[in-house]
Amino acid sequence: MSATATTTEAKPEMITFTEAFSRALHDAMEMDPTVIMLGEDIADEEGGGIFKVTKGLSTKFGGERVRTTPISEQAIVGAAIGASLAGMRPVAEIMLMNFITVPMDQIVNHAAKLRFMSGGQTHVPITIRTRTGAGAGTGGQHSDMLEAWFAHVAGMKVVTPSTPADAYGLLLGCIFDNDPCLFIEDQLTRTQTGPAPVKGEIIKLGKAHIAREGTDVSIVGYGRPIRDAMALAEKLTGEGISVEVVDLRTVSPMDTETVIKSVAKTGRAVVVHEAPRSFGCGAEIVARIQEALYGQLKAPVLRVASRDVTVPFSRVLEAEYLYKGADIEAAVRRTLDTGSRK
Amino acid sequence: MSATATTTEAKPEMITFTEAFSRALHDAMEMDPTVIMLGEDIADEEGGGIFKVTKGLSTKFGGERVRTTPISEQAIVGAAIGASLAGMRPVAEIMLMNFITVPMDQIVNHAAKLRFMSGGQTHVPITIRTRTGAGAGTGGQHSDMLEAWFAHVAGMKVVTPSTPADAYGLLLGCIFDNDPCLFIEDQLTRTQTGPAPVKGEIIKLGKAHIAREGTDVSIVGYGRPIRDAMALAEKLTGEGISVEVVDLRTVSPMDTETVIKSVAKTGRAVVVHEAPRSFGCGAEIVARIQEALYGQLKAPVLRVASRDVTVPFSRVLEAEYLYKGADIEAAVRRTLDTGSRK
Amino acid sequence: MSTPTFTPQVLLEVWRKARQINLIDEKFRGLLRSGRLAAVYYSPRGQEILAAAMGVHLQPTDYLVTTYRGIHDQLAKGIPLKPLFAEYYAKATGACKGKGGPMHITHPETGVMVTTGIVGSGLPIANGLAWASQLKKDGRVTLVTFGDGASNIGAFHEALNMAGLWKLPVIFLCQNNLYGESSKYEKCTSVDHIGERAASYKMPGVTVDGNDAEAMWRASADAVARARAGEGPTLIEAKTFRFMGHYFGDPGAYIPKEEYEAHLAKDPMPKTRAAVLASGIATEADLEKYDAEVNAKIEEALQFAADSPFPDVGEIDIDVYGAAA
Amino acid sequence: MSTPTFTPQVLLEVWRKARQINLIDEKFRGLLRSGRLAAVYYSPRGQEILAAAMGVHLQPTDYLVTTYRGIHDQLAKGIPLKPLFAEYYAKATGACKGKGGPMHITHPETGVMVTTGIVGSGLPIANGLAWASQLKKDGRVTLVTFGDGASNIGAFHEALNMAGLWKLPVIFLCQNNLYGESSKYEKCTSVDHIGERAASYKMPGVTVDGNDAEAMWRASADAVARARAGEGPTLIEAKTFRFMGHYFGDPGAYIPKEEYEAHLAKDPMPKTRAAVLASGIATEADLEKYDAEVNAKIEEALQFAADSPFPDVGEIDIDVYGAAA
Ligand SMILES: Cc1ncc(C[n+]2csc(CCOP(=O)(O)OP(=O)(O)O)c2C)c(N)n1
Ligand SMILES: Cc1ncc(C[n+]2csc(CCOP(=O)(O)OP(=O)(O)O)c2C)c(N)n1
Ligand SMILES: [Mg+2]
Ligand SMILES: [Mg+2]
Repeated sequence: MSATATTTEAKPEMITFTEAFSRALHDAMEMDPTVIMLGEDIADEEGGGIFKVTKGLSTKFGGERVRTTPISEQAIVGAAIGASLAGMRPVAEIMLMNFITVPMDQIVNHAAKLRFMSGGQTHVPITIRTRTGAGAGTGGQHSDMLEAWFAHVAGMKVVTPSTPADAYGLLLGCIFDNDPCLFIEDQLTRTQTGPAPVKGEIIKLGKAHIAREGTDVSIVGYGRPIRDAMALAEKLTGEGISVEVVDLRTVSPMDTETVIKSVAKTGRAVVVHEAPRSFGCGAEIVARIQEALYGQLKAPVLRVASRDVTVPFSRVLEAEYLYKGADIEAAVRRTLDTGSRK
Repeated sequence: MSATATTTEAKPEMITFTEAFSRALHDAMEMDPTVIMLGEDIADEEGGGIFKVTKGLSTKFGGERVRTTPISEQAIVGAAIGASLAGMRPVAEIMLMNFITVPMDQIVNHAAKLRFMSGGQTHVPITIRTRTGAGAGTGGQHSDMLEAWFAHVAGMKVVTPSTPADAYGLLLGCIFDNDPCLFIEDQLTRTQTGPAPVKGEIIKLGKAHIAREGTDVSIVGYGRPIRDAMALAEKLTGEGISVEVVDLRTVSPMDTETVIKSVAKTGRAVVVHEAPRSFGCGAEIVARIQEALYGQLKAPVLRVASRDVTVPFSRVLEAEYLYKGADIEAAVRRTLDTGSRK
Repeated sequence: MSTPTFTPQVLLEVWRKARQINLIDEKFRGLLRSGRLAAVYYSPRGQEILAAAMGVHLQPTDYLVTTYRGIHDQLAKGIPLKPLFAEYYAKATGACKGKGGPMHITHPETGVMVTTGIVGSGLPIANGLAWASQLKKDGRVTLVTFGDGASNIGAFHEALNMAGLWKLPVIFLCQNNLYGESSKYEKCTSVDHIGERAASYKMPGVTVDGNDAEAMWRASADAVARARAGEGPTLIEAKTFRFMGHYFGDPGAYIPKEEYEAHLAKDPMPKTRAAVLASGIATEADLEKYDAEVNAKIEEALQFAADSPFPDVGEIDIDVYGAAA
Repeated sequence: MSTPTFTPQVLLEVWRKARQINLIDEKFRGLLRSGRLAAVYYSPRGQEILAAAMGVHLQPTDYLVTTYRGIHDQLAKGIPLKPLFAEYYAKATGACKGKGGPMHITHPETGVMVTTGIVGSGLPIANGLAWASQLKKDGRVTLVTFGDGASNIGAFHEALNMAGLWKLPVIFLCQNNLYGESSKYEKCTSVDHIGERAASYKMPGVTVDGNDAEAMWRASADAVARARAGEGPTLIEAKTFRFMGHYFGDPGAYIPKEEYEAHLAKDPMPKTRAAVLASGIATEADLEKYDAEVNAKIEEALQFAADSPFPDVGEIDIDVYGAAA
């Protein structure tokens, strides 16, 4: 809340990701009294959350609606599910994504399945906010990107933003969606800024976003790497290379149509995510592209991702673990080379 | 143990999957005193396990080495991890795969990572046996194939057999492997039979198996669908279609080399698994094939898998959910058609 | 707590609920044995009285979270027979359109909110239902039932701790039938009485004879009154026995004969029936008439289930996601 | 249990272990403040005495499982300074070659088997180490330490139940520093004393003043003796306080000033130092000499860490999988 930049008439207001998350939660609570929150340390008595995203909310909306919980992730997600069955829209915070290993049963066997198993009699409109990302030197148990697990579970929606404005709109999108949503906040970019969203503007889930139009190659991904892709696209313009950037926004269910349309146009694709390469979401994107566009591709669809190892502590190794902007660039160039060789 | 067929000199001994699992556990305990077991209901006092796989073991090897546990999956996997750090080779049973959602933290944050995070000072040679599979009418919380989650976790090995002999050899392979292995037993084929393995013959992990040689198309997969693929291959011979069947055996880390070699030869591939299609292991296989063989493929790599929904209870719907042998056949024919059209 | 009176009228009411469960359970086992029903089935035989003695205290608007072995709880809560039976029959007219099945019965109109097949998982969810009631001040009570084995899983602990802290209007009813699948209570549970575990959560905990209609009815009355009054949760351990094995088809060979017979002698059904007759509130003829009435309803519902169509194949893609809000 | 004597010699031994922890902690905080060390750090300030009073009972062959806030436990267990410091410095000479870091210190030679960053996860693993000892009859004891907050997570419950049933040689040491991150004990934990929770597992449970060297030493002696004798596990709750916020950089603004000051008055370090001097076993000069010795070793180890190379980039692919057996 403190990071809001001062605005003048001319410049658009710039806000951080953290501010965007906070505003979305605040506005959701204001818009709808059924929005409630729970998680470790989230109330103001505890400082408003370890990342301060929920700061001010319990003071404004009351400790009944914004509850600090014990360290009990199963109980947290379970309580969110139960409350949602009784008509609430709970937002549960799982402090870091590695801790989501604890309530997997609640999420996968219950939240994701109750609508189907009840034949539509009940549903679970919960949002699970969590945070993660390597690069902060926190090592093997505090950095994992596990979105591929949830993408593989029917009934779940997986969402992650690449700009503060998207952070705001998509978090609202999750909260007001009628299905269980996993909303992933990136740990590394939390203080980065972008233009502020329009208050109350919800981004509906399920649609990919052409973050930048281009004609030579499509970069497809979500979250932090989209920011690298945008920078790269800008850089390559100078060389006359036109890059299209497709931000999935909703990782799953995936908006295949938008992806395929883009790659059908450019004929080339590079898929990127921070999670380790193997069995990651990138594989699914690749599989769908080649299924739909076999014979029309000018190059193999390349993947850029982090290494298939545990996230190391030492910065030297952590940097080696992580996907890099340079990897995206190399992949894009390789893709373009393949194309011209044909 | 009761299902052993009577053998004559001529015919090879035929055994069921259940018998193969049992024999592997028995022989491992006999071969190595550090092999110990734990899980719900597994001792003979409790009838030797709900699926009778561990029947006889506690009586023969003692209740200290084969322990029935409380219903506490976190404690089960944790105890296996701890004992393995102290030099044992524990085999933990998680009765059904949906219950593996409970000990995810122990498996993912600990078993898979301790070797790396300790810089190789410790390692976790545990085997987690679990069982699953749709088609038995047990509904949404007792049928899931979740192998893709574990394949995405560096440090884990994921193994599943397609014949009783493989079941025996691969289970021994897991037990005597020095890393944490998830061994998946199929619920539907448990009473199906195949030639008995040679006692003590371990199948080392990490190598795919050409289950059948062929020249026109490769079917790549693992577990139960391999049995469908073999039947289909046999059937298509009559039409002069030569199908190669590649059984990964170790799903992860995947033996990419063998897969690529096969598809390089046939030029066509159909990938199959029981798990829901989206973000499943099949996507990774497809991605690797197209990365390696772009321009050499005669058709897009097709995937056959189950539907992206919760496993339904009603048999009518459950059958609709499940991948089918006919789907594999259709995909193979489509692949061949594409090829001939080019 | 005021001590309500366990009148013969109440006893009869408990008996009638329990007897309905009992007759349906017998019917289902017969159908399964003859192959006319093919479904996973976890008999509640032995646990009818405790479910009924709790059930009579609940309103239709109260919430229930139960397990695979939950048909007695569902019936005690008032679920109608037709959608229940049709769900067992995997039919389109089933409570869940045949998509959930016996392990996942849901019927919000009668407060049957969740039936789970995962041991212990209902408890955290029950807290959430109770939390919603607390926020809305709607006076509802949430009942969650589970087995003795479930008291050893982490979700139990997390849920009771949270409920104790938040003073949620929830009742944790542990139905201690002395076995979890084929494992004996003592082999898995490191406490003499699960009711004692309440002390870890600053929560009242009681251990009652679940086969004793009056004791169970009193314990339930207290817990419901406490929850309703906003005084927080209660853990009730109801001691009972599971007569029919873990699942239908389990011969239960791991239960020693003498043990089984000792429990048979304490079977709550004949005992309670005798108590009803002794109280003078009903005659043999009255009870037989009731049985006949229930049996008629059962037959009617079975016919409905049998006659109903299977779900349309197109149902596979429905209820995976909802429409956006 | 026989009651061993808490001699001045023992008191001095405890002091020395605690003081080493204390000096290293102070040094690290200085380095972090000045930016010469950049690492996640969870200060054990306030918890030195309890760790030391337990540590003196343990053999190098005994096992320790601890947490991110575990440097005091590791030092009390006898981990050497060089590989420990080098790991904080992310160097190739670190205990874990720089791959694990502060939250994942491992040093099997001194029995430091697991350091976990996941709340409560150490307890199930400790059971396994203890189970192995029980099977091998090697007489080892496993100590697992965790916070008050951790006592509310499911893994705690599952682990204590299993340990109670199997009579494992394990000690569950809950270091109740009254906060879990920024959350107060009472807001998260529904029992007055975590030691009471042992009753749920037929396990002895004690609550002691962790700031009292003698009380802590006695409780530890009993628990170690019990485990060593094969009599099973113990839950010890050691009441203490966390003076330095949750992580280095946490200003701890959520702790009321009066509360903080009340605890400062009970700071175990000055209190124990005074007791050592009062006992006559050592003089001011002796203690200062010890400090100087420790500080010299600290400097030496820091120099070692600073001079050591970072891991080779090729390490990224090593230790992911081992060679097949
Ligand atoms: C997390 C989990 N682990 C294991 C199982 C398999 N399982 C189903 S019922 C059961 C026994 C449960 O015993 P109890 O809680 O006493 O309930 P009861 O069946 O006796 O009513 C087990 C182990 C499961 N469903 N979920
Ligand atoms: C499962 C899990 N949930 C949440 C966290 C985040 N977290 C790290 S330390 C901590 C507080 C732990 O409190 P306590 O157990 O009292 O230990 P202390 O830090 O006071 O020593 C939390 C919530 C975590 N690491 N693991
Ligand atoms: Mg039971
Ligand atoms: Mg604490």
